[in-house]
Amino acid sequence: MSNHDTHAEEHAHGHPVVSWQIQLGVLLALLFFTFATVLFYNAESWVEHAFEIHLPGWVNIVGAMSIATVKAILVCMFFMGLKYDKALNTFAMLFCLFCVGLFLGFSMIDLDTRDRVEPWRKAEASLGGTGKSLDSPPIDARFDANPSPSVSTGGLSIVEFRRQQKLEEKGSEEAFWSYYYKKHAEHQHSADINNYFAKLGYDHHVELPTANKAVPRHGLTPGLFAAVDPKEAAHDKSADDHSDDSDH
Amino acid sequence: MNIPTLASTNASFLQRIIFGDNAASEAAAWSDGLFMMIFWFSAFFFVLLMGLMVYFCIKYRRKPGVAAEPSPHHNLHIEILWTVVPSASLLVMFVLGFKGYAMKTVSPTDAMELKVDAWKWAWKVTYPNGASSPETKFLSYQETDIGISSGLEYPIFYVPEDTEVKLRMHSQDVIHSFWIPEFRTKMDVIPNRYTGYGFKTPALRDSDTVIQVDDQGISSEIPGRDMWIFCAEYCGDEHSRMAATLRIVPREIYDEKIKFWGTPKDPKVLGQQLWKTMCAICHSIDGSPGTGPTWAPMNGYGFGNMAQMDDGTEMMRDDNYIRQSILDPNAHIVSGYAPAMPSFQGQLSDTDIEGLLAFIKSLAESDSDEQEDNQQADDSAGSDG
Amino acid sequence: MQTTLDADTTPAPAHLANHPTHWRNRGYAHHWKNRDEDFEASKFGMWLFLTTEVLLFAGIFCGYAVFRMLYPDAWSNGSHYLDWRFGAANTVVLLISSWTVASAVRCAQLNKQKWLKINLIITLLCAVLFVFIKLKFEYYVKLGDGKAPGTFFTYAFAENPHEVLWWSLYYVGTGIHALHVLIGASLLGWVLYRSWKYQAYGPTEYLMVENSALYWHLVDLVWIFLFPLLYLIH
Amino acid sequence: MTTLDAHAHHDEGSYFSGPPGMLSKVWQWMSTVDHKKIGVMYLFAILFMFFLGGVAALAVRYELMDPVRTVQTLDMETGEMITTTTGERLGGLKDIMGAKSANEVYNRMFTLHGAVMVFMFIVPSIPASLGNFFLPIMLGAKDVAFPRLNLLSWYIYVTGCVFGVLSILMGGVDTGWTFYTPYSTTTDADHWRVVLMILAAFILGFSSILTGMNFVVSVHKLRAPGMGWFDMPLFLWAIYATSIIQVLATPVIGITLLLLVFERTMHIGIFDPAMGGDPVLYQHFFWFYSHPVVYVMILPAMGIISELLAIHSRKHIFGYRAIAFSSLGIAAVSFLVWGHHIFTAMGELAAILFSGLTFLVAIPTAIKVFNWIATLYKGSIVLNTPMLYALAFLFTFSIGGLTGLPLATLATDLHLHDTYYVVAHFHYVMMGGTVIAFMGGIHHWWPKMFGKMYNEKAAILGCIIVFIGFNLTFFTQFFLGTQGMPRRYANYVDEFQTLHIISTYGSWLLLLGFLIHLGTFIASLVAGEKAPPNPWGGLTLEWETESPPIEHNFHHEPVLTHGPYDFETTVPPHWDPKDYPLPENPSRH
Repeated sequence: MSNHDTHAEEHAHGHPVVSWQIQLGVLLALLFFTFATVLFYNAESWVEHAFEIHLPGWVNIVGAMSIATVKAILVCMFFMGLKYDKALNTFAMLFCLFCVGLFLGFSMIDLDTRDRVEPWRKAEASLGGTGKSLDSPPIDARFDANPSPSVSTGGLSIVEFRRQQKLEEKGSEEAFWSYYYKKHAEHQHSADINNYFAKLGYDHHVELPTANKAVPRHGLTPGLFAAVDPKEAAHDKSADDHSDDSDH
Repeated sequence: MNIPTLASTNASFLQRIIFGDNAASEAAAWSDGLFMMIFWFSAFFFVLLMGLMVYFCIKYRRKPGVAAEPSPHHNLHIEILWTVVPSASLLVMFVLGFKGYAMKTVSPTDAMELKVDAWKWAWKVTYPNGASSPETKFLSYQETDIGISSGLEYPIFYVPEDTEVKLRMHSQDVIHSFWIPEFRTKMDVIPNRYTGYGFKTPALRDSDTVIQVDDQGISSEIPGRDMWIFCAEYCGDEHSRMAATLRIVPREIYDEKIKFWGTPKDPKVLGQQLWKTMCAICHSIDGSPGTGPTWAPMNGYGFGNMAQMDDGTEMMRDDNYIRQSILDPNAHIVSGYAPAMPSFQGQLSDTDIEGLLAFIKSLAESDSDEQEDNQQADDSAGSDG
Repeated sequence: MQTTLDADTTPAPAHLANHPTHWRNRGYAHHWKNRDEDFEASKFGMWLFLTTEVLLFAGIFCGYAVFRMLYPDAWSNGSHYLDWRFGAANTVVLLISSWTVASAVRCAQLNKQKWLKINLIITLLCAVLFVFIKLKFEYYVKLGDGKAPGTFFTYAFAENPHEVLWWSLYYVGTGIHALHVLIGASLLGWVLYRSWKYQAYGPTEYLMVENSALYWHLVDLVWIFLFPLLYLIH
Repeated sequence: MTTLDAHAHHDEGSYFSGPPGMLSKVWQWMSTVDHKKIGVMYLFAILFMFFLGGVAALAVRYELMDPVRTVQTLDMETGEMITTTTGERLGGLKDIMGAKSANEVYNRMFTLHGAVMVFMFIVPSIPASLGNFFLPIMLGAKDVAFPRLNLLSWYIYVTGCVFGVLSILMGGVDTGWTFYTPYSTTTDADHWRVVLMILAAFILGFSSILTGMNFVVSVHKLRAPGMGWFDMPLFLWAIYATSIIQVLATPVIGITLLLLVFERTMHIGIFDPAMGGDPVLYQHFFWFYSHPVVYVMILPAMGIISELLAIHSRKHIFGYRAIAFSSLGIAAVSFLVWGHHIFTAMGELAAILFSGLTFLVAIPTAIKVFNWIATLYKGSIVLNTPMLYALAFLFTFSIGGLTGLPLATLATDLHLHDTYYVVAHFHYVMMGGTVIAFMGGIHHWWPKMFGKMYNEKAAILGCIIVFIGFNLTFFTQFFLGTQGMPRRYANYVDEFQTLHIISTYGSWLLLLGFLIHLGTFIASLVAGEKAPPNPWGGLTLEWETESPPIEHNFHHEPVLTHGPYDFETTVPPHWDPKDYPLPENPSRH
């Protein structure tokens, strides 16, 4: 059979057989694109750090997603055999993707355009909802020996609530942050700690490994098409927070 | 009132049957007119189709030995006709609907903005000067063959006549929907963001009068017009009683009212008013059971008594306990009750809370007359709580 | 009614005429005209099933997209809590397994019984490796930090109140994906078992291999998108 | 008819002649992969669920006879009303259901009605019972594409129903069948029954997906020789379009309900405003499934009506292709319009977009109705039970469809949304459409399915009573809605009482009508006259086999020699059921 393998395709029992060269080639292409997307991600972060050139937000998204799409098309066409298969199967998949597009598109249109008539309709009024505190009384003991966690956050968001808990546990903010430093220096992935210290009025300047920490940057909606300086962004953010508070 | 083309001042007989002829604003009259237009369009096609159907059924009923006459299996022209004509009419409906939607959702920039708060199961309207209405109204229909529960009073929200009003709404817990049928519009009230709409209140006619009961319980007739406010989005047990009254009054009366509500008053009276408008739907003061524990001082309820908590502990119902229960209600739940109460942090000022405290305390000190009244409800309160 | 399994009497295709038939013909159910119809129909059915899987994950993707749009800062922070190296490693693992499983189909088509089994075994090892990396280097560490979904969240150093949503979507998304990895691996395990025990698959009988492989590729496809969304986009 | 003798089945009995012995019969049914047996099992299970949902509906209607008096105040022992809503002496239902307040019992009742009717009755109703039974036969196949998957789908359905019924037995849920967050994630937080009900819907979704897949593949791959796409009966086109929706929309409700379960059990926060989630996003997720699923409910009904009108007026359907393509058109458009359920909660731009798109659905629907009426023209119409149901469908469905127009129009929807107008509208479509077509379909195919005729006069009586009862019940509700009565209200304002009372009387009439039908069905099964193979003179393939069909459906593999609606060229004027089989028509093109 080996002499047949040199053909791009051959047929077994009427069904196409993809040759091993094509399969291996596709695998190599997929690995290459994986490398490329990671490289793209790191290069982008590096450019920002090294040269302080702030790329607009869409570069990152479009880069990553278009490479992923190419990879997906490769898998569908060759590994899944859509290229050699009945057109009906491809059509089913494409129509399904069309529905996915509708689903995402329309949902996002709604959530993104609530402020078109009155700007305040967009505003997040409060972390309200289930009574502000995330209370969940224990599940009926008859049916569950391990009741789900019950948290009373006293009107705080759970993120803030956990911070308060830890602060209480550690006793002081100093201890809290040094615990943070110790923990995250070990794990090598961290948030921008200096920002915190600055916010809290401390003058610590800790150099953390930045391997897994890119600059905070504005995302899809605000400033998707604008390059945002992280320092300014941090500044804007705190200003935003402030205005939100006063709004309520 | 400037009437747009679609609406008519004299609603037709049919329109009166369908809507009750009570459209209170231009936009409402306009949307009624649009509805009637769609109605006549639908009625035309419905009668046409049903008429043909009945006619065919009679004319072409099966006769023994007679086969169906051959006729075309399709006819492109007629099929195109009955695709295009309805489609074009639909386009008209869409455009007019869009226009009416804009009339109902967009209000002028100088409109009076009212803040609406909703929670299970009450409404609260805050006026531009920060005051809110303490007045309530008995609903006669609730008095029928049941004993009148103290929880069946509904707040009255006053708005001046002939004014553009803009609502800015927010919910404390689940989704509600603020519906004033007479303005023909509603909008959901959502916990995580503001929603809203606008309407223009009608000018009062001479025949519009309402009965007003003042602080001393003396009723008098004032010019005004009452409208229902309903919660239209299902929100739980008392969903069907989450109603209120919108009262349109002359500008002078409105100004006087909100100025009066804005001035400080005796904490006990303030507390009582707050209870009526905000708390009464769940907490009774006569011992009858409700969604929340009664405030009446009996059977271990009320101020100064020990409360049995669902985690097994006991707590004294003192000032601190009540304050915490208002601001962080789910920190401690009284045994036998669901954690249904939303937090009133930001809803009630310190003055308000002091007022409520004073009112709750006053219940415990109330005289023996009331105690007697409460005796009857004792058994029930015990069994349910 | 019994599903009658009629013995296949069609002669072997010309290019396989000299092949010793090692594999066993499953036959086809009585309502099909012939084996090809059965095969085509089953494969079409599988594709329809894959569309339902895509739409299932669409819920996760929609949640991701919407909340990324609403809370870009939280999402930016969230992606930086994840180490792209683990994500990339898992991507490579899944891509290789996708390749081996595609080869497995090819081996079945060409009656290479030994390589069919080897390919399947490599695929299963990759599945195990994927889940191992996921649990050991990601879930275990993250949960240890308190970066858990919902009320289990106890991480004290979050910057943004909405980061908890990121973690919820992360766990739901990767969790459901991991569940699919396990389901796919079980299917392939079943194929391997039947192949090992009965030599059940060959050029005229590889539907089960093909459909399990399609499922496995879908698992791969979902990860191809989850990887950049969770690890790379910030 | 020509024959291919490759797989002839001459000596077979009907599909339900099983082995002797009760146990082995039961086992044969439980383990069957025969689409007919599965279809019949579905039919009875679905009718049972209809009964269950109907009981809840009657309770809801009974409750609404009085502005304040409540069902739960009915003393279960003495049968007397305990007239108080304040709760101290509430016996009966409230205690049995463990409800915490009087109105909660009502809330649980309408949730029960909605959840059972939607998830367990109407979504599977026509496709799973009549579809399962007749799709392969109409295609000329021996079975559906994947018979074992079909059985699996039936057992998944049963599992889902068991979950749902368990939840009801544990007291029921008060979330509303739509499970809107954050109410559904917080109500009865200490009980598993809400999770159980959500899981029931989740599981039933899988059953729906598998059935849909099976049908799509069957239609593609199992058509009889000579049957092109446009030789298929329109019922199959409708089922095909339905199945596409089932396959593509149902997974989204799967993930939505799964997220809801996570939300309830560990507050993952995606739909919870307290965590920054968005409750309206839940509504998007939910309606992305639940709007297309409205067409899962109505499309098969439309398919049945196309069959009934053509056969019982012995007339070629008018505009075959227009009807077939409008089915596909409805299926495609159904994915574009879900937002009209959320007009009062969504942004203005999205509302306008969805309003415009919603009108698109009206076009293919209108085309269908026009074509049906045109089919009657110059027909030979007989007013038997199936035909009366078909005509009733045209009446009620037209009202249902036309009253949808003000709901798609933004300005009027703001008033009508979440009122009794909406309730009336969708009951006119769901019940006046689907249930009435389902009843018509059952009567039409009853002789084929069970080989017995039913009492025509009793059935016509039942049909008329159902029709009057239905209109009495729901037409009044349009006025309730426009005048200001919100949905899901246990108590209401006095002025609505008259209309509510009329509506409740109508519901009793409905009950009477359905009881008459139940009686005729039982009488038919017990002592019905033997049905001829082709009692109506139908030309689709199911009428070319025995009544009831043999185990392998056909003695010989059928080959199509005439179209499904070629009555004019195929059926002689003096044709009588006894003349079966229909004489061959040599002049066929």
